[in-house]
Amino acid sequence: MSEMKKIFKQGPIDPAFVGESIAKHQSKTAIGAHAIFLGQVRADVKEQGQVAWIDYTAYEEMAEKKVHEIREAAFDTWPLTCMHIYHSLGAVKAGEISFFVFVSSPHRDAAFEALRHIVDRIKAEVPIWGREVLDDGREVWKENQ
Amino acid sequence: MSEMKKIFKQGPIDPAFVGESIAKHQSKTAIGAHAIFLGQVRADVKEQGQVAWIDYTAYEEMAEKKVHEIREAAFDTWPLTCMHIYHSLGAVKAGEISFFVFVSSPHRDAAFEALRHIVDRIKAEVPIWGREVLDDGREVWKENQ
Amino acid sequence: METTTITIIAFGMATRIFGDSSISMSHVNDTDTLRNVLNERFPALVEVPFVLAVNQELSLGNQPIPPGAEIAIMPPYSGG
Amino acid sequence: METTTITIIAFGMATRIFGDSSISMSHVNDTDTLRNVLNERFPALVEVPFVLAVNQELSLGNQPIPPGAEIAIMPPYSGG
Repeated sequence: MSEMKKIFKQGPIDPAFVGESIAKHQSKTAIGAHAIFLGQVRADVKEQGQVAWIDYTAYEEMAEKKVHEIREAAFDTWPLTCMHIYHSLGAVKAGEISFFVFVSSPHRDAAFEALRHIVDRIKAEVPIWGREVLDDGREVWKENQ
Repeated sequence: MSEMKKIFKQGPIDPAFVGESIAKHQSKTAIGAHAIFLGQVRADVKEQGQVAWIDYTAYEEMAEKKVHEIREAAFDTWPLTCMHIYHSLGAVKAGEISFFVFVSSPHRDAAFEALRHIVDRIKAEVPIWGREVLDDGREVWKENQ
Repeated sequence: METTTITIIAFGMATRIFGDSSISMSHVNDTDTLRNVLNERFPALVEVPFVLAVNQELSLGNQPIPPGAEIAIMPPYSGG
Repeated sequence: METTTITIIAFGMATRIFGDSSISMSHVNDTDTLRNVLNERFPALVEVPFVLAVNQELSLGNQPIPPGAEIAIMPPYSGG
């Protein structure tokens, strides 16, 4: 698990892609538990208007290094069988999916713990930015807590 | 959310069904986070042989009541937008999916916490039994910890 | 009379001993009495850990059994 | 000479002030000095909270800047 995997996808993540990713694991019969996180763009109502879509950009090379580091640390911490991480670049409309983390392990505790940990670390540590575009065309830079 | 939802499906849960369930949430633009658990049948090696498939049975009416109770308690505890729970009955082969829990909320903490709680409660409190059938045809009754 | 009987159903490994279909038996007053009756009639049940549900309610400790009740013999669950 | 310059790129809300493309400037020795130079040249940057990355390594506190380095101006992340 030390090759660098591509994490960025142009535009939203298709729910059918999630289904296909799950299907690919049916030959891995040591897996007992899959835990999946999907980030969906919310039509938040701001002072200035409602979010219509988010335009994502990233410091791509640094982001991929950082995700690789987070991935390796998770494999060192929990007995995981598989891990897949994808994030959108470019425009993702409200209701569409921009972030997909998929963790598999023989038993569920490891999958639950690793999933939450990975999602939290990616949000805090990976250089990705979302520009929220409001229904009137104005824009607001999103900030993670 | 007080109507009783069907939870049992005959045979394995199709990964494409998971994809379709996700797609149905794209009109719900208050959702920011989906958390999904999938239980997959492991080809465990037992003293007597390797698990080829599990035959699931349930005390169906009691199970549906119990799941309903768990669902309502979760909606009372966390600010959830949606919750979907499915479990297989009958034969599910190693590598196939027998259990699908899908929780959605505006923010991720509620989705993570609710998902884990619901999965743990269902495993502990819902009357479902799995008969593990080994590759030589012998069988072992599974027991949750 | 229908109301003086109870229905017993078994699940999981209890089906090996007890069979798959439900049986009807004379009403007994509580779950402790029922356990004794079952153990006498199905001696191999002694080796099966189980709890009873009375009309789909888990019965912990000794519980009264209403006439006409449906009683389930439930070994440890293994769903998920 | 190429090795006496550094490249600056900006992300997120910093692109509003700084523009989208990278700029080249004379090498400075450390990140504190660079912050002063940037604030002078782009006064509106004062209103943007940001950290710097030096050759894709997050720089906390004052860090030396090697000649030829790529420096990123990074406001708070908002991925996920």
